[in-house]
Amino acid sequence: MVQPLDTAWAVRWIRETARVVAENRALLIDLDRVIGDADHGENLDRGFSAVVAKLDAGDAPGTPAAVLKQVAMTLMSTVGGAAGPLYGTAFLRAATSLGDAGEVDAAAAAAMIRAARDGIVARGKAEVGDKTMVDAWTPATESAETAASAGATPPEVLAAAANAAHAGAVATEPLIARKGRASYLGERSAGHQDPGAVSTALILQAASEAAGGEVA
Amino acid sequence: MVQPLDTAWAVRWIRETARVVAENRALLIDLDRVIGDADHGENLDRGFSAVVAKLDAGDAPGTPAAVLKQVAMTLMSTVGGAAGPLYGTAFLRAATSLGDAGEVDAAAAAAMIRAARDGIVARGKAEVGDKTMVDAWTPATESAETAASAGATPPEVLAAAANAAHAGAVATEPLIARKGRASYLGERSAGHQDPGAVSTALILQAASEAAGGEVA
Amino acid sequence: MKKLINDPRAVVDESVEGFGIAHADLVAVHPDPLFITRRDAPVQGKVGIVSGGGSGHEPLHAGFVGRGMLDAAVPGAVFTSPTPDQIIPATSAVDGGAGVLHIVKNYTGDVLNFETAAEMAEADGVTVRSVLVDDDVAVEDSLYTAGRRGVGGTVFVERIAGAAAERGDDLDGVADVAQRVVDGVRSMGVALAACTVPHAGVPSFDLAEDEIEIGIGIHGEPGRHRIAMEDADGITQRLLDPIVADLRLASGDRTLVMVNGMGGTPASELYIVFRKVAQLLDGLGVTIERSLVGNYITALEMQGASLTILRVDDEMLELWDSPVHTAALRWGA
Amino acid sequence: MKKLINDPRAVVDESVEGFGIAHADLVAVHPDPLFITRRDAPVQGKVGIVSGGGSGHEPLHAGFVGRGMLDAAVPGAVFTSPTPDQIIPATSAVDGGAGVLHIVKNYTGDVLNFETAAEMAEADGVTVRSVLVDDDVAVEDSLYTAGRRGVGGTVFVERIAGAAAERGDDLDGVADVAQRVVDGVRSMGVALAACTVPHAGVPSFDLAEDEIEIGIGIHGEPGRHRIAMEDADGITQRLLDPIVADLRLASGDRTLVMVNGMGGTPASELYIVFRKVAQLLDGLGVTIERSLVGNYITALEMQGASLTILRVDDEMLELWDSPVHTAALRWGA
Ligand SMILES: Nc1ncnc2c1ncn2[C@@H]1O[C@H](COP(=O)(O)OP(=O)(O)O)[C@@H](O)[C@H]1O
Ligand SMILES: Nc1ncnc2c1ncn2[C@@H]1O[C@H](COP(=O)(O)OP(=O)(O)O)[C@@H](O)[C@H]1O
Ligand SMILES: [Mg+2]
Ligand SMILES: [Mg+2]
Ligand SMILES: [Mg+2]
Ligand SMILES: [Mg+2]
Repeated sequence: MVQPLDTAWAVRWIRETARVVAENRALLIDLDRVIGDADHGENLDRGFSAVVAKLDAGDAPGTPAAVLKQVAMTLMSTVGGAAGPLYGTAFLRAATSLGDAGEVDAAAAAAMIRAARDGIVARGKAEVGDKTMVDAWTPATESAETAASAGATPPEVLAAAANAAHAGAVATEPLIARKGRASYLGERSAGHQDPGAVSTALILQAASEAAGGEVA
Repeated sequence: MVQPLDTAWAVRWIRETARVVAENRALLIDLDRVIGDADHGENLDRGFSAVVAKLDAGDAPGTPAAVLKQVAMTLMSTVGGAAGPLYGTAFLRAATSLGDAGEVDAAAAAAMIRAARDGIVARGKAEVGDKTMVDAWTPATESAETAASAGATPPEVLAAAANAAHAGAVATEPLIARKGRASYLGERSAGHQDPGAVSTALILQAASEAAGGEVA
Repeated sequence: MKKLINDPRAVVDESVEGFGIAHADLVAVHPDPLFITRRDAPVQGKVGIVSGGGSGHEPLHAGFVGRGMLDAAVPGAVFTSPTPDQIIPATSAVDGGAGVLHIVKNYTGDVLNFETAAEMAEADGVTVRSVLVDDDVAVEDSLYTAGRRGVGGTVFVERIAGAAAERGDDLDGVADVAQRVVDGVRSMGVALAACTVPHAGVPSFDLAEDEIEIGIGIHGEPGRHRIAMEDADGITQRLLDPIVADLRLASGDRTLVMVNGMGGTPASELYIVFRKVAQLLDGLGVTIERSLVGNYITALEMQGASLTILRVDDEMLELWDSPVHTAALRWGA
Repeated sequence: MKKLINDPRAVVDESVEGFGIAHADLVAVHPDPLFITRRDAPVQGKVGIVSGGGSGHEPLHAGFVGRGMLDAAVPGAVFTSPTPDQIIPATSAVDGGAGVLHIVKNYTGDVLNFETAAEMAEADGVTVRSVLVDDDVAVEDSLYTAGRRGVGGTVFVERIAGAAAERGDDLDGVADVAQRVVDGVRSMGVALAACTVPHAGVPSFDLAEDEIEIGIGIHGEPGRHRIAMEDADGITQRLLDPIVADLRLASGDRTLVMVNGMGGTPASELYIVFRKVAQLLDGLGVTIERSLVGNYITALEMQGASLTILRVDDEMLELWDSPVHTAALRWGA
C-alpha cells in the first residue's frame, strides 16, 4: 500500500519513529553503553515521546514541513546530549527544504534527506568514516538521490535511503571513532556499531514504512 | 615432656600464643565478620606480634608475673577494641595473682586463671551465657579449680582449663549475644561461635602446651 | 577487594598522613602514638574536646578537628577503637587548663579504652569528663545488652559541644550541653551493599541483588533484619518512623536533620532521601531548622545511608550556627 | 541495580528538589525548565556565571551555585547535556547587565546545546561569552577528534571565574581568567569499578577483580586502557605522570591540586592518593599551594579517583582564597 508523502504521511512517520525508538530503547542504550555513556536510547525515547505528546495534544500541523519543524523544536528542547541538537537540526533543515508543499515528490524527498544530512555535518563537523550518524545519513542521501534521478517513486526513494542507512550503520562496526563520545575510547571503539547511526537507520526506515515502502 | 611453670614457661606460653593467633588470624577475623566487625584476628595478631617483638628486644623479665605484666601493658596499648582492655586486664590480674613467685604451682595456676576471668567480668560486666569470652573463661576457671583441688599437677590444671575453654567456646554457638558488638544483631547472632571465646581457648591451649600438657 | 591503598595495615597511618598534609593549616598529626590535634592546641582557658574511635568512618573524627569542634581526634585501626596510650597524650595535648571532655561512641571497646585513658589522664592531673553517644534506634536499649550504639548523632554532639567550649563554657557546662544533645538525638541506617574491611579482604556481609539491610551500624556489621529492596521513599519512611516514635516528635517540634551517606552512595541519592524526609516531617508539623546532607560518618565504601534527627532548642541552634572551621564542616570562619 | 531512588526517570528532578530544600538559604530551584540559580540572582552589575551539563556528577554543578562561584547551574538528564530551553532562561535569570559567561565542558552535546543557547540568549539581548574546559590528558587532543574532555578542571574554572566576577571584573576579564585556568589545568582519572546509569540498569562496563581502567571520564565510559590492579602509590604515579608531562611541571612551579573521588570511594583512600601526590610533587620541587580532597565531580557511585593539577600564579591564588559560599565549597563567608 503505497502512500503519498503528504502531511498524514509525515505524522505517520513521526509516530512510527516514536514506536520503533521505544521498541529499541534498550538496544540503543546498550550500544551507547559499550562505547559511550548509555543514554542514547533513553534520550531519543524521551524526545520522541514528547513529540508524540505534542502531536496528540495540539492542532495537526498543516504541511509536512510544519510537522517536521515541530519535531525539530521538540527534540531540541527535550533530548539534550549530542543527539538532541543534531537531530533537531536535521529535522529543521528537512522542514526548511520542503517549503510549504502539501506533498513531497521524489526529488523533494531526496533533497529533504540531503538537507538533514548536511545540517548534521554543519553542526557536528564529522566526516564519513568518523563512526557517527553521518555514516548512515551520507549513504542514505546518496542512494536517495540516485533513486530519485533514476525516476523512482517517492516511497522508493525513502526505501532506498532506509536500506542504505541500515547498511551504513552496520558498516560503522569496525571503525575507530573520531568524533563524539566514542572517540575517547580510541581503538577500543572498534567492534561496535555506532548508536546514532543505528537510530538514523530506524528513523529512515520509519519514514519508508509510513509511505508503505518495503525495506529489504 | 612436662615442664615446671617457671619464667621460661611463661615466655613459651606467650610465644606459642602469638604463633597460634597468627595461624588463626583469618579464622578469628571470619568469626568476627559474621557477627561483629571483622577485626578480632587482626587486633590480636597485631597485639601479640608486638608482645613478641618486645620479648625479642628487651631483657627477659625475671618472673612469670613480670612476663604477664609486660604482655598486659603491650596488649593494652596495641590491640584496642574490646579485646585489648579485656585481655589486658586479664593478663594484668593474672600477673598480680602470681606475686613474685618464680614457679607457679597447681593452686596458683588455678588462682591465676580465676583472677584473669574475674578481671574480664569486672571490666566487661558480661555474665555467663552472654556469648562472650566469659563463656570460655568461666568453665576454664571452674575446671582448673576442680583439678587443682583434686591434686592435679600444674600442667594438668592448665590442660583442664584449656579443654573447658574449648568446650565453652563451642557452646557459644547457639547463644544469642547480649554483650559486645554481636548483641546488635539480636537473634541473628545465634548459630556462630563467639570470636573472643575461641581466642580464649587458643590462649589457654597455648598455656597448656607450653607446659607440655596434652589437650584432648 | 579493590581499594586505593598500599599495605592494608598501613591504611590508617598513610591516610592520616595525607590528611595532615592537606590540612596543615588546621591540624597537626602526631604520628606515634597516633592522634590529631588542632594546629593551635592547647587553647588556654578553653575546655578541650577529644573524640576518637575506629577508623573507616571518615570524615569522622579527624575531619572535625578545628575551631568550634574537636581539639583532638584519636583514630584506631579500621573499625577498632584506639588504645589508652593514644588517648592519654591526646587528652593532655589539648588541656588548656579548663579540663577535657571525651566524646565516646557507645561501643564496649571505645568505652573501655576511653575509661582507662580518662582514669590515667586524671592521675596525670587533667580533669576529664565523658559523654557517651548512643543514638541508634536500631538497637535495643536495655540493662541486659551493651546498649544502643553511637552513630550519626556523634556529629551533632561534637559540633555543639565544640561550640560551647569555644564560647567559653566550663567543663560541666560543655558536658551538660553535650548530654542534652545525646538525649535528644536518634539515628537509623540502611545498607544496600556491604563494605570490605581492608585486612579482612572480603565483604562484611552478602546481600542479594534484591535485598537490603535495615538497622545497620557503621562497622560493616549486618543490621537488625533484611528486607526486599524498596524505593527511596519507602526506605526513607522505614528510617524515619522509629526515630519519630523514639523521640516522640510532634507538631511544633524543631529539628536538626542529617541525611548521611555511608561512603559509597552518591550525593544525588542522599538528596532524594532528604526530599522525602522533608515531606514527611512537614506532614507531621515538624520543622527542619538546619540540615546536613552528605558523607559525615561512613563505613568505608558501604552503600547506604543513615538518618539522624536532633530535637533542637534556641541554645543548640545558636551553638550550631556559631563559627566552625574544620576540614569537613566549615562556616562563619 | 540497587539505588536509593524512586522512578529512574525522576532521579534528577527529585534530587534537585531535595537539594533546593536543603539549601534554600543559598539557591532557588526553577523546576520547568529545570535550572538552579543563586537565591539573590541576578546580582546587578556583576557578570553572571552559568555552567551545566549532564547530571550524575554531583556536587558539580548545582553544589557550586552561590557567592563567589556560579550564578546558575543547568542540570541535564543523567550523563546528558541540558537543552537550550533550560540554558536560555538560566542565562537571562542571572544577567545583571554585565553579561554572562558560559562554562562548558568539552563534549559534543554540551558544546552544541550551549552554543545554540548562547546564540538565542544573545538574540534576546544578553551578552554571552563561553569558555570550553578540556583538561583530560587521557584523551588525545587533535583536530581530527572531538578534543580533550572537560573533567575535574571545571571545578577550578568555576571557582576562579566566579571569584573574578564577584570581584567586579567585566565579562572579558572574567572570560580571560577562566581561559587562563583552562590553559593551565590538566586531569587524569582511574576507575576500580564502574557505575550504573539509572535508566540503563546495568554497570557501564565490567572489570574483573584484578583489573582497573586508566584514563576514564566522568560518564561511566571505559578508559583508555585496562591494566592489572596496582597499589595506590603505583596508580597515583600513573595519574600524575601524564599531567606533569603535559603541563611541563618543573621545579619552582606552584600548583593547586585536587584529588577527587568518583562517588564510591571513601575519603580515607583519597587521602592515601593525596599523600603520594604530595610526595611526588615535592620530589619534583613543585609546591602545592592549595588542595581539595573529596568528591567534587563524580560519576554516580563509580569507584575510583581523579587527579587535577592547575599551575597557579598569585592572581589565581588570590581569587581562589576569596570568599565562596556554596553547598559544596565554602570559606571566608
Ligand atoms: N560530531 C558529531 N557529528 C555527528 N554525529 C555525532 C557527533 N557526535 C556524536 N554524534 C552522534 O551522536 C550519538 C550519541 O548520541 P547521544 O548518546 O544521545 O549523545 P551523547 O554522546 O551526548 O551522550 C553518537 O552515536 C553519534 O552517532
Ligand atoms: N562486655 C564484654 N565482656 C566480655 N567480653 C566481651 C565483651 N564485649 C566483647 N567481648 C569479647 O570481645 C570480642 C570481640 O573483640 P574484638 O573484635 O577484638 O573487639 P570489637 O568488638 O571492639 O571489635 C567478642 O567476641 C567477645 O568475646
Ligand atoms: Mg550517549
Ligand atoms: Mg571486632
Ligand atoms: Mg572492632
Ligand atoms: Mg550523554
